[in-house]
Amino acid sequence: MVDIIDVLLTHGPALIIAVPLFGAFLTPLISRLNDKARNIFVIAVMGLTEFIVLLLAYDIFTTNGVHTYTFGSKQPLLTLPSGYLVPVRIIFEIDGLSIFMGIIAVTLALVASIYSWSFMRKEDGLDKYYTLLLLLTTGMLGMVSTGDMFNFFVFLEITSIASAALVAFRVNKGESQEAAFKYIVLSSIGALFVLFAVAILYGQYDALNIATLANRIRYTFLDKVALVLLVASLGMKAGIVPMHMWLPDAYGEAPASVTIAIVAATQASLYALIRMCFTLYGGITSVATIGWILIILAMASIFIGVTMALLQSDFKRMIAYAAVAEIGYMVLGIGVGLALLFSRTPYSVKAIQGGIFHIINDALDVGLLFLVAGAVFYATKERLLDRLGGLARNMRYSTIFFIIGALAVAGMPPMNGFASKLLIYESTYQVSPILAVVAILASILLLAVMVKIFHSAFMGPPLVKAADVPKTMLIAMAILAALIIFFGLFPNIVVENMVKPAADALINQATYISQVLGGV
Amino acid sequence: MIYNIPFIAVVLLILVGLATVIFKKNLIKIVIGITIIESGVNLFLITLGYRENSVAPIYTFAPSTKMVLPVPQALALTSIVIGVAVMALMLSIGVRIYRSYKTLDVRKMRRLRE
Amino acid sequence: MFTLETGSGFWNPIIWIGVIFIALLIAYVIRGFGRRDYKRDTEQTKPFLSGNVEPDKELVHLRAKNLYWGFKETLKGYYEILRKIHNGMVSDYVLWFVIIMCILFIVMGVL
Amino acid sequence: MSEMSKIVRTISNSLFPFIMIYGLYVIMHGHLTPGGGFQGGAVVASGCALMLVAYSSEWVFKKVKESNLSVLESIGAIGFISLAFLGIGVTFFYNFLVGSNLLFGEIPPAGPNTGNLNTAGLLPLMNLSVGLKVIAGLFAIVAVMAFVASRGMRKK
Repeated sequence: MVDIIDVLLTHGPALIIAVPLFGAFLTPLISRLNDKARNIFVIAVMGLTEFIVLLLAYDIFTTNGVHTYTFGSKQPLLTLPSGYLVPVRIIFEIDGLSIFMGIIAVTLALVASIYSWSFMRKEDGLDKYYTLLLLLTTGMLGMVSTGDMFNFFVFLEITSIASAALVAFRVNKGESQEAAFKYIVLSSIGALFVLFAVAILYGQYDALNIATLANRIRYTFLDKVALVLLVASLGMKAGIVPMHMWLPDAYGEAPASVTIAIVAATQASLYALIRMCFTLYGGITSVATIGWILIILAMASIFIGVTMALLQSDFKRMIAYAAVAEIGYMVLGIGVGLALLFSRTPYSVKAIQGGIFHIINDALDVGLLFLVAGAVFYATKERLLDRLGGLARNMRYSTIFFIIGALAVAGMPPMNGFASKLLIYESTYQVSPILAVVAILASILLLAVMVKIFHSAFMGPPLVKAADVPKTMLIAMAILAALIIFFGLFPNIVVENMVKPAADALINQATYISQVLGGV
Repeated sequence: MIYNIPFIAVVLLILVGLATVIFKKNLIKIVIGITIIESGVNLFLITLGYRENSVAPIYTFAPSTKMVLPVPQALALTSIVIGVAVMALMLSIGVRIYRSYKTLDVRKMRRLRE
Repeated sequence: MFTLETGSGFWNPIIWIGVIFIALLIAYVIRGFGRRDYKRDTEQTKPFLSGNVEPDKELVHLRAKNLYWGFKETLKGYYEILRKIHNGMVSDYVLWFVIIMCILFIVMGVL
Repeated sequence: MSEMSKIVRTISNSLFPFIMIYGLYVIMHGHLTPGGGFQGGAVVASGCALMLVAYSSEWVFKKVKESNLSVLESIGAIGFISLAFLGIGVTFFYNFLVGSNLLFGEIPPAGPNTGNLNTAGLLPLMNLSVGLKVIAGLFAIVAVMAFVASRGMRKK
């Protein structure tokens, strides 16, 4: 038993992408046998991946270590064979932040696969759907765990192709095709600029490994160009205003189970942005300028996201704009941390912790709201809020889940959204009180958005016939709701055991580098 | 100067591609614009590995031992493969859009806004 | 153990729930001081609408598009700008990306 | 899309085997000369696309079913990942065949050489499986697009 755990831990970084990838291509074969077998198989693969990720997370969070894995070498840990100046093989490097994002990605993917059991039952071409969902999981896990720039680009493209294809899954609806087209155009342009930046860095330093590049980077003119290209394109993929326009389209038109997977994909892009700023360019003081730009863009995201959300009349689109505002909060925390990275003030660390904590909170809250939106659509075949009403009478459980999610998104105590937003407010207040005031006001407007949905969809006279949704959908929502309540009631346990190691791993650039280059 | 021409071509290709995506209103032309950007980036990768008077990095019957750098070529190849997948996906979505909108004009492809 | 240090303060949901519970208790006690001589479902508890009959609550339910009308009306100019920005054209979305990239180039001192 | 003229069909018929052979050669020689799974697969798929143009998408779909192509594609991908998994005793993607005197197990001399097909370990096998996947995938894309387009034309 101990041996198996040891093997899983040693080969864990490879297995977390190998298992879902293997499952993805086995799915079409299994679905020729039986639909039910395929669903069970997909959930089992997701569960196995989740298990390995959690095992790795336990090891990394308790020992505060970094797991590296060298593909195809004689030993997994042999990153730099003797006689080599740079690592030549593809290296996966998983530190606290990587595994933190990995947990988010695989948890949302697992919930999505459970939710799809009933939600997607009546659709055609489900073998392709599940294959793409597993590929999307592979892409996200690869993005967060890779330590190689070109490999990162490949996983970025896998993620965008899989998620665009999933957005376009309902092929007969024109709107979903339109959303998918916008998404794939923007993400492929973004990815090409990422590749351009990778090529610039490769041309200067002859290396693709992030740790090696971070060690050698000198901040020449071309490095500035690469930094701008990386920040702009990854910021677009993360949905920062004013490059967020694809996000409400894609979130709103995709099936709900796909939407929560894309939420995780967006956050994986945000992770990449953070990783590039803090680790790749972490030794250069000018990167603080990027922090100030991120603060400005974050304020724009929060304000424009929440005011646009008030205007919407479509259930999912409204939550999508609220998600834009939530992205603003994360970027605000990260931006404050980056702007003050070199002053090493205690509240800059708190800001980074708040931003990272808000990433997982946003994934759970917005994910739960999208699942409820999907449940309402499943029960009523209706998405416009004007035509909904009185759902609380017949969809009791979904209503409770909606209240939990809405309070959490709006940052009401004692939900988890409040704890992370409090961390962000207090640290931004130290930078400028105006920022904190605007952020708090926007949070109140978010509550107004949620009240609008609750008032028009769940209260009032019943305008549509509805019955509560099947059990598997309720289970999927219940998992997220339980996690929200747990994170809300015990924020300290989460912050101490997960968020703090992740933030420390982000700030300590030297550890990341020495893990590959061996104490250079 | 002569060695900088490929880099100038790279920048021009990327700018032409971006201009195509921004100013052309036909869906197919937007896809073409993206492939132009992609070829610019690929050209950049290939140019990085170039050495004067050297041969392709193939050891089978190699005439001399001076070779160009193979890694950027591998990268460009991977990027081409990904580009094929992206283009196939974009064109398939384009077919479906034409089915439901009866047009390829992005100015009329605006059911989702605000 | 349950207290989250937030830099200049702290946050403890357990204490918060306790405080809310005590506040509710106090509110209940204050409610106990109220008058007990009113009668339910008589004229005493109904709202006075200039002598008109109160319409059924389900008939006066506000729809989603009418909610926050005043807010939207006040910020009309702002929303007009936002409408123009979110025009649904994929080329303009790419243009925004290029604009942000140019701003970043200028700020970082490349151009 | 209807069938093209007899001349076109006859010439495509006679060209088809050569394109196939060339594509398979590019796949099989991937570890020695330029080429490999994707390139060779693209050549083979373009040969299939030639038949698609010369005959019609209906004719092609009578010969091969789309679902079979997707199974073939999955088998290619699974083969690739399984080969990577086989090395998990050491590391994922570990090339255990090199120097083992088994299939493709010889070690070539350093520097320019005459090219020995029996080298490179897992790489030729991986090239084969990638080639299988690319043939099936690209051909399915082209064929389905042609089928959809021809159906759209007939409606008008």
